[in-house]
Amino acid sequence: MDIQEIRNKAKRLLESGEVKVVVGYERGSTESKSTPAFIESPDDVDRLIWDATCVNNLAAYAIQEAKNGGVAIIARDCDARSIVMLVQEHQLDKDAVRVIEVPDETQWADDPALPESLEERRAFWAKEFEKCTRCYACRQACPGCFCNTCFIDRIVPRWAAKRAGASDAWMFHVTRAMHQAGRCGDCRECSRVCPVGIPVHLLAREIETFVGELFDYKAGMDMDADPVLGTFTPEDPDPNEHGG
Amino acid sequence: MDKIVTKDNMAAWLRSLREKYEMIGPVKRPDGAPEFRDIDMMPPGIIPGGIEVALDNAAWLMPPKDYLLPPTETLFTYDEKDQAEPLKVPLAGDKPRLLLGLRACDARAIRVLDHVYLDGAFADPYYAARRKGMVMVGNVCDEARWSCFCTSVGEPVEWLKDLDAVITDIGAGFVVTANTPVGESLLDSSYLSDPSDQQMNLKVAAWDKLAAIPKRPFADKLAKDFLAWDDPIWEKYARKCLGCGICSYLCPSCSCFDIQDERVAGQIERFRCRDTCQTCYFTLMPSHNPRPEKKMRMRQRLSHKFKYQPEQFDIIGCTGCGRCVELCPVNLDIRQALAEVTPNE
Amino acid sequence: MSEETTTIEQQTEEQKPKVWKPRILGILCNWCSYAGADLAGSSRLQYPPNVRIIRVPCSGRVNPQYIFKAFQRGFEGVLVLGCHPGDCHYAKGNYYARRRLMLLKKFLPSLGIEPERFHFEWVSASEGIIFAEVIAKMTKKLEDLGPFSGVSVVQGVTQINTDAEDEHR
Amino acid sequence: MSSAQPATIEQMKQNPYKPLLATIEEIVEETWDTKTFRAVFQDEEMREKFTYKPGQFQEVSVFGVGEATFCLASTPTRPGSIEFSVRKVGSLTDALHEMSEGAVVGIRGPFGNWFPYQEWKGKDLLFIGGGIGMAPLRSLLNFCLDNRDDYGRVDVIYGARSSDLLCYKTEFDAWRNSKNTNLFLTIDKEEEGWQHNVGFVPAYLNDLAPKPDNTIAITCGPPIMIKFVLQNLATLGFTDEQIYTTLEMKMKCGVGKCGRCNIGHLFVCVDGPVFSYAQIRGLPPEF
Repeated sequence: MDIQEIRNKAKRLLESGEVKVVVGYERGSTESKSTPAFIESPDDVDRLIWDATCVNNLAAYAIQEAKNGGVAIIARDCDARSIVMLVQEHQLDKDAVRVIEVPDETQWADDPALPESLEERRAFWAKEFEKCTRCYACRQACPGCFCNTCFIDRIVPRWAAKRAGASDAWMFHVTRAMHQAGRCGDCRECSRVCPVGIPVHLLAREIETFVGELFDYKAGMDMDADPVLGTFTPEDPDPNEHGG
Repeated sequence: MDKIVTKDNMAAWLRSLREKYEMIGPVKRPDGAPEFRDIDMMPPGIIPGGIEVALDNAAWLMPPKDYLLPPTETLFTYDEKDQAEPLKVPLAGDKPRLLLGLRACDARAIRVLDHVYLDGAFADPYYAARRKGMVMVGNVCDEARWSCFCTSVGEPVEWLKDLDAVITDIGAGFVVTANTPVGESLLDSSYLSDPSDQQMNLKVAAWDKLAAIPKRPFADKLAKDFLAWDDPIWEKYARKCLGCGICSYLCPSCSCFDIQDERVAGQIERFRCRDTCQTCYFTLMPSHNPRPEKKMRMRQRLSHKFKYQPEQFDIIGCTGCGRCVELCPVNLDIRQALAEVTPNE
Repeated sequence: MSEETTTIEQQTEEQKPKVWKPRILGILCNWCSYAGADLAGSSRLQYPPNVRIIRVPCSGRVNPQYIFKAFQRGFEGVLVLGCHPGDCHYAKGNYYARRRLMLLKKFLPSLGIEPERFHFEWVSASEGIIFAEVIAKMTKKLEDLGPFSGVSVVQGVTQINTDAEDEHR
Repeated sequence: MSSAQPATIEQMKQNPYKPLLATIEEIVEETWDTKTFRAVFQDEEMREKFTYKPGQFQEVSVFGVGEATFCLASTPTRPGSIEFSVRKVGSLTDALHEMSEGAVVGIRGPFGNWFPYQEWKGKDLLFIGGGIGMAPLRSLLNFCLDNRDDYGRVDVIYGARSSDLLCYKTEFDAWRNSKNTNLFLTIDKEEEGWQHNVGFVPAYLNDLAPKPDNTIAITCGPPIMIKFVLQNLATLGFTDEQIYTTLEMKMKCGVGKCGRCNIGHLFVCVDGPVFSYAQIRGLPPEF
């Protein structure tokens, strides 16, 4: 996509007063990095860039920025799904947010495959979570993690200790993934930001697959749809039909 | 004292040191990223290679602080049923540790940790037990990564002198320089010999190269009072901060911790674990929170390193290792923030 | 009633030291399943005593993290019982629960946990017999699966002691 | 503050994270949400050796729940036990409130600095306390009353929202009856049978208009009260050097390691909790 097109769109949105800020990418502190840019003046749109270094899901800033007025966000397909999801979850006013769509040209790395046997899978995750530093960057970068107080930060009850090690980290990651059910647009920010390389996004991806199979639902596709676990039909799959 | 060890003898020499020390060094993970770990834990076959590959200037992902301050550490256990002595404090291992592959910035970070944990009316006994008898062997970086800025916050060549011994790669072999009697004892080995003048010249050249890493534009500002409290840059940079703890958890000199109790399998354990000033929970009290906003927490982290620690210990807390620069998910580069901040007049 | 089941008295006197029994956490809706369990007890129906019961106001109150926590702390199985669809005391709590828990059950194998370790079903206040059967059936399944090695086993080293017994005294 | 350390407690020096075990001997219900605990060390030698100075604090453990910071509300002039007052505000204080006499707690301390009472000999003292904020003042007040001849006139202004929220009621008479000592009580709103002043502490301070000459003012209470007390003291002519307070920050280690309680380059656990207003003025506004 031509960068000039993005800049023009940003300029129009700012000039018309439709939005107060455009969240996009600008050159980072080195050629190989971009960094989020908050463009508030039409004169600054030339700072915006669009290239292979633009990898962040900027929807992570949507709630923060919408507080100060209208916000436009440069978004790939998966990022736009996050924004739709936030509207569905009543975290964002749909009139307060605009999306400047960009094509998804991200060079996704190959995902590690989950092992076949259950025992190996358990060991796979234990080994991954053993590395976890509990920095919570996965949560902080995730647009779906909008809770004011994360369950893991609660003191009463304490769901997991802050200690290092696979067990408490398992509790954190698995619960966080489940909380993302019907919210994950597969932007893979959680895995990208992880400083120790845990493929966190695989958890949410598994869940989204099952959400699709069970409820014929895909996260962040329809602003007017109810969140998948916030609704039901009497005809939903039932444990008795599936042998409990 | 300087000695030379050939590339062929290097592995044998290091292996001989393992008889006396528990050896920790940078090894490459299967995915290629280097990290600090206990070399004893590696399968025996790959020890020589494991050591060799990591003696270059890769920014080890995990800082060496893990071996002085484990990510989680038991302070004591409490057994309600034991009437006589319910409180038990775990004892540190008795085999001395040798940290291998420390860079100048790592050495500096340990100096900072020493101040925090050993200075003042109360020394930290858990840290002190690990630190005591610990042998530190480092190496001279062959080049700066894009994220490094050690020369901007001090003199890395001087920092190397905190180490017991320093290894300099001179191509055909390694010059090993002992700075302390312990370091000299390491060099007392048949695998090492006296270096030639030419070899010594190569070593000096490598050290000079380290000292000549260009300084960043903010370096001149690092006088004591250069971080203005109400500077708008705090807001500007905090805006893109995600509020995760990567910068502090992977910082070699960040050492703040939390203390928690946990009851597992009927036993009570009090442990401490890493914590970060970048979350609102760090200072949250029932009555109020002194640092409720991201910008305050970012100001705290930089001020702690560049203002408060210089006032407390006469040492800049940042070592310029660049981990926070390299690993920040939003490329919040503290070097830019430091360059932009207005000095207090 | 299967052959394996015993009364509590028999178990404590004869079998407990010898036979491994899976530990089950049962999360029961107050209005139907808990009453069903009560009925099973007062009717002196025999079912294995290895289930620890938590009473909740509605199966809709069951957050999936309760189930994860139970597995993290070493329970071999988790059971959620609620009112039959249409019979919820709060009209539709069990419908919400059904979505969540169906999803959870499908997700467990992705984590390497056998789906049989989690069971949920509808049990009304009058279904004391069904309650006893559910427990017996699940116990049998878990016995076949064998002990649960936990969620943090890396290279054969268990990182945390299982303390399901202790936590839920 | 004063330069001399309190008598060294070897055990704390060896391992400041290892609590000393103590038994709760007495629990006084001060208000509906505040209790004062009197604890006695299990180690008999420690009962004698444990000394501290007014203003210092300790970390109290409920094993299995955690630890919290409380100022020592008792005075070292009455050795053998220590006292601390606890308002129910969270999980740890809840656990303490559920304890009964005979329960075991852990004590780490004494930590922090103390009121420079040595330098105040011969001066008049003005205590201004609000609610549970009276706890650190009580330690110093009882200390001074036990060394009554060292100090001049002692005035105590103590207020709370209502009469049932005043702590240490059983000691009021002892304070009033001490030589050259006055107790001025105040509550926010009129109550039946209340014999004393009605009004906020800062306003009452203005009404009483104490003279600043040769006087030290020590204040502790809710932040909003302290704010106006400081303003009014300034109006009355008190200099920043004549005013002292104690600051509260979240703490974990208590010995300057965990990095949590800093205000600028000072750690409240090591450089505080006692600060003169002159010192506070030089600190970043982050507490």
